[in-house]
Amino acid sequence: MATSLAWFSIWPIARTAMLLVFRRKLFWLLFAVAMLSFIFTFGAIYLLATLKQELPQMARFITSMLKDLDGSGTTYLNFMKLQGTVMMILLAFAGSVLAGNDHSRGGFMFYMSRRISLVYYALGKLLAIGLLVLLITTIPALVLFFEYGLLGDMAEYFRENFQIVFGIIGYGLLLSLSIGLLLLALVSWMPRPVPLVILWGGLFVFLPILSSVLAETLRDSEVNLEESSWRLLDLWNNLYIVGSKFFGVELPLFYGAIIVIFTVCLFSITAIFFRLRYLQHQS
Amino acid sequence: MSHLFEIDSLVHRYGSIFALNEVSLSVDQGSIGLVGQNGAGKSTLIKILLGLLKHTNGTVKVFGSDISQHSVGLRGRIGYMPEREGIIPGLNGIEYVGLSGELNGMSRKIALRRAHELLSQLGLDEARYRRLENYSAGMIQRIKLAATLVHDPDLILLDEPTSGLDPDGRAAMLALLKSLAQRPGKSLLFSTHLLGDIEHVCNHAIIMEKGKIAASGALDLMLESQLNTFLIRWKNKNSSSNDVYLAALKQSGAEVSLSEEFGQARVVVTDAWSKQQFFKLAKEAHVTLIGLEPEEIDLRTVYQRVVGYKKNLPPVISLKKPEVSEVNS
Amino acid sequence: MTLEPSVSVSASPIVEVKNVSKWFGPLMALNGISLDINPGITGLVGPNGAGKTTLLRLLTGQSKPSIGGIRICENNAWSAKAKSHVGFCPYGDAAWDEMPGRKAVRVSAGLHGFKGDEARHRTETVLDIVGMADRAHRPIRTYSKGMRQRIKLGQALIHDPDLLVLDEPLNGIDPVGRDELNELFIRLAQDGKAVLISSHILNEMDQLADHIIFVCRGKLLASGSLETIRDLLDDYPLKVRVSCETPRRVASLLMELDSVKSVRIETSDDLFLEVQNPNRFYGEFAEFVLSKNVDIRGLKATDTSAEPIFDYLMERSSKPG
Amino acid sequence: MKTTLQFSLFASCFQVFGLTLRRQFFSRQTIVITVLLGLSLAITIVWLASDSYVRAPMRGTTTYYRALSPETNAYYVVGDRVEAESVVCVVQGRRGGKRELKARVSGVISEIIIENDFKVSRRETLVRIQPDRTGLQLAGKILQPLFMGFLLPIISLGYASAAISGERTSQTLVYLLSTSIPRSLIYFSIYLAVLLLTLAVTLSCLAALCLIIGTAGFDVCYKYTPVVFLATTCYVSLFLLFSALVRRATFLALAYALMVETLTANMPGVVKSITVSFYANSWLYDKSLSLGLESSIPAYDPVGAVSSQIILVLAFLSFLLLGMWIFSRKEYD
Repeated sequence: MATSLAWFSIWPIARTAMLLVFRRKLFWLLFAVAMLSFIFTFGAIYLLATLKQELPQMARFITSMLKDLDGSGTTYLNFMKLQGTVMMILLAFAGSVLAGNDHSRGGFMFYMSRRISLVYYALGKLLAIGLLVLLITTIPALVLFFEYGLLGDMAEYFRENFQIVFGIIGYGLLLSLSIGLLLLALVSWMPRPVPLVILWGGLFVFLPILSSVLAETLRDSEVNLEESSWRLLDLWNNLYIVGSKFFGVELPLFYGAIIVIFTVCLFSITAIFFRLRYLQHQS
Repeated sequence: MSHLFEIDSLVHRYGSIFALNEVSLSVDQGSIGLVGQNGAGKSTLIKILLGLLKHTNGTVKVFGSDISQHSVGLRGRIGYMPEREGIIPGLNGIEYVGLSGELNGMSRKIALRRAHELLSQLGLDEARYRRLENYSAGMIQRIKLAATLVHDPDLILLDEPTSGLDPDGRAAMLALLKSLAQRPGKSLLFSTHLLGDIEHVCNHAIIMEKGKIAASGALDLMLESQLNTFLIRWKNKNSSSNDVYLAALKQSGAEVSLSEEFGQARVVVTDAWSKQQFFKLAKEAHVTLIGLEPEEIDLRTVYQRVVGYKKNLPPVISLKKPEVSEVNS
Repeated sequence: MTLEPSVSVSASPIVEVKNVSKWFGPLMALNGISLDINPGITGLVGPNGAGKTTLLRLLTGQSKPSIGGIRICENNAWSAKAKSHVGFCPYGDAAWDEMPGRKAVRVSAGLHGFKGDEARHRTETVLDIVGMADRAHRPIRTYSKGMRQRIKLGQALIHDPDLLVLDEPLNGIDPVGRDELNELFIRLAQDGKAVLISSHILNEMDQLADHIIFVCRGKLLASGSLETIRDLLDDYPLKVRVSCETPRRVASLLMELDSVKSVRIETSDDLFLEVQNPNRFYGEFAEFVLSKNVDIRGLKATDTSAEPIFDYLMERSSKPG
Repeated sequence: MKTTLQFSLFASCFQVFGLTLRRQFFSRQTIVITVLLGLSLAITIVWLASDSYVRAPMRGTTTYYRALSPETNAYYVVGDRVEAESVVCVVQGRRGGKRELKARVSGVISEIIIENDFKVSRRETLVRIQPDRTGLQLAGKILQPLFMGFLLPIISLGYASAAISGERTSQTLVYLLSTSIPRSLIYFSIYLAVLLLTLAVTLSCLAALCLIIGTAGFDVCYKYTPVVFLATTCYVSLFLLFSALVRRATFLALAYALMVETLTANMPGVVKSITVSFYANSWLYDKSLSLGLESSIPAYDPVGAVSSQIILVLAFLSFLLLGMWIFSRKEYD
């Protein structure tokens, strides 16, 4: 009997999913808004570089002012964090399109009755979401990095900061894996767009406020805000902490953050598996 | 060659409802019709054959290997056309069929080439780049069939392929299924509640009722006609001549039962009767006879006899109930 | 107990469609359609994508014609006034799934402006008519296709409309349910309502409808009762199959009948006739059988249903000119 | 002749109102929104009930004595008020190093666990302070970021954006459109139903959040209610307009509510004047001057209270009328 492996099917599923998302006009509107801050940063770096040529002394003053554009690891780290909040809405829409509308007109049955199993279906969709996340966070960050290097003193900057590239890619992969799993789990349980949007928005706005309020009041007097373990409730912040490790930046609560992210991913995987099995029997 | 599929005391329960209740069946290659009311268990049986549903107990073997172990591998050799829509809105025709091929292990290039061939065969040439949500019901059924056939499966499972089709679509679909049924070495399972379609396409029929196999056998076995029973149809100027004609028929020894439709009756005559008698009596009663045909039992009558739906039912002909039915023995 | 008959004795037809065309961008969905609909059952028949649904949406005021006008009981179909005369059963089985059937019909009564016990009275009346009085307490999502269809029909009947528009009401319903619904439609037509049924299942339609409208590719091919259409197509050959022992002899004899256009011997004992005027043929055939003492084993007209007529009209409409 | 229909337009509009209210209330949005409301109440309760502690930072045997309270010049006792960042006690290490321990929050000392001159070990709690929860803190900490910034737009979009586009996707809109009610009145009845439902949820949530901190909350609640009322009215009419225009209204509404509001809120120039929250915040800012809340309202050169009210009312009316006009023209498939 032929093997029951179907690794070949993952890329077609991902490709089709992304194709479906790109065909929606609303996606490009949301994508344009998501790229707004990238364009501003791109322009700022460009202005800064030209300024360094014409008025060197002015440039020193401005770079001291604009600390977060000094080309170090934190520049890109903060950029990717800012992109995250804007990406959140885009992902809610993409999630409901690439996974949600499979359940609307029997698409799920189309996949399941082929020579694949639901594991490969989930992996394909996850790859699609992951690539979207990379498209919005990692690729723009890499563009900014190379722009910064090319416009500035090229050789020296690249040689010195080349590990930033690994930082950007590492943080991007971390984001796409964890957010991808979480979104896929949420969408398979709640394919209808309205409740999905509210829940997903709540996750990214609610939890940060919850964790900052709890941290601020329940922490000991000496422990400053960022070290209180209540901050671990804010998933977005955990990703930021673990991501900054890739850039060699040490932030408190690192191990706590890793554990939280790991449990969230594990929980999402089991949620996806049980839901898809239920849908397969149900439809 | 082993059987196409063998099912042994299959039971499947949704909570307390028995979707399938002790089904035992073994069928060889060929085109099989699966007939039954909505909810008789047809779709459940198909999903179990596909390995999408873990049946409660019993063993199911397809192409000789157990479905619960090799469901993914087996699905590579089976094509399934679902009853519910089963399309992905947003894709166009070629991409949809191409994807179906790729998901069955074909490379992208071969899948797309095969898709182009199939679409032209199924008359969807000009619709190949149109989005699926703009397809009419008939085109959706044909594109789903194309997606089912793209990887050249040995067994095709069709769940209500003709529902929602207009007459041309239905006639075209049935002709297509007929040609598919004749492909050497390939078989086809055609599940529907439209009884007429089975006679066109299949050579073997399974009648299901409330999760059980009510009857299963070769189609021609089931459909032998009864001698000297006729269905007559006539037109007349006024209704009085109607009764005159019927009375005349009864007098000359025919047993007449009126059918619901106006101007139609089922007549059982003795062997001595000559056909001219119908015309002679009609002429005397000033009635023009426009239809006289020996009553072939069609599947509908067999179905109604076995399932017992119609109120005034002619006597049930004994169908051999299959404990283990060796169908093509 | 049926709804008190409201026979509107209006000379003019209930629906007047005057030279209506409808475009969706470049796509021409309807092209110059003019027709009237009178009380009784009217069948709207055509292949998928022929423009049936577009016509129904125009009749029920869901969309406006690009040119031309539609008047229902003397007011424009798009206006709210016209909709009080129209009961619409949309395609598919979308409904307020969480609501029990009785509540859904009660809400429809409210939507048409009935209050308190007037609404309750109408709800019970309509539930009786569609035969759901005792089964309407569970939520609609648990209903079979047939029961959903009956509730939808009840909702359309609640304000006692003159025109009842049903979009493929029998689609996907098993034979038993189909027959019961047909009987219901006939009863409604006898109440004096105009019942417009769109469908592509032809053989049901021609036993049911006393007036048929054929639509294809947005154009009106023919409209009238089946017989009037048949007489309309006088050069349309009627196909009859005759089975007998000695086909060759019978064939040569049959050729002499002038109403017989052509004879073809199909199998060992079957003849396939193409016949001119059907009524004249049957008279001559009876004479022939008796006079020539021929042993005929079967006589069957092979195209009593509207299907072949439909194919014929389709292919005639696609011929240029 | 035909039986005259006891057709009353008011009854049918009232039925549309009732149907929309019922369909929107018994829907998944309500479940998700109640979850979010429950969570925000939980946050407020936790924020309210949590005490602040002063703990010994150093290891080893240390002597500890309380500092002198500036007014009474005596040691702090239970019940004294303490200002934030003021020294509460001093700990002396073995080698004589002194450490002043400050209070994180202003409030009242509720318990002194360790008396003077006692040995303390590391991380042992010395003093427990009951922080005072003023309306100011509530507004700044909970109401502004959580309620005005997130819950209010989300609840409005949850109900309003699904009212018509939800019916379209479930293909039940045709049941409304095939009745003999003029379409603009159908739209108006739907608007009233959604507004009533959204107001009920938002105002009760506001009341719950405010009153939980006791009497101090009354004033804040009194100040916030008119702003929330008008902001909700405006949000609902805007999102219902989206719902009548576009099939995917929910995403457009969310994009507006979260992206545009966050991105444009702190942008210079005229851009920010397209957001409802800007005017709501300006009005709040104006009201809060008397309440001393101004520091916690994020409004960048706000418009006056009266003009923001006028703009909000104009916006709400124009969205509503535009919606009615479009709904009576548009052909919904």
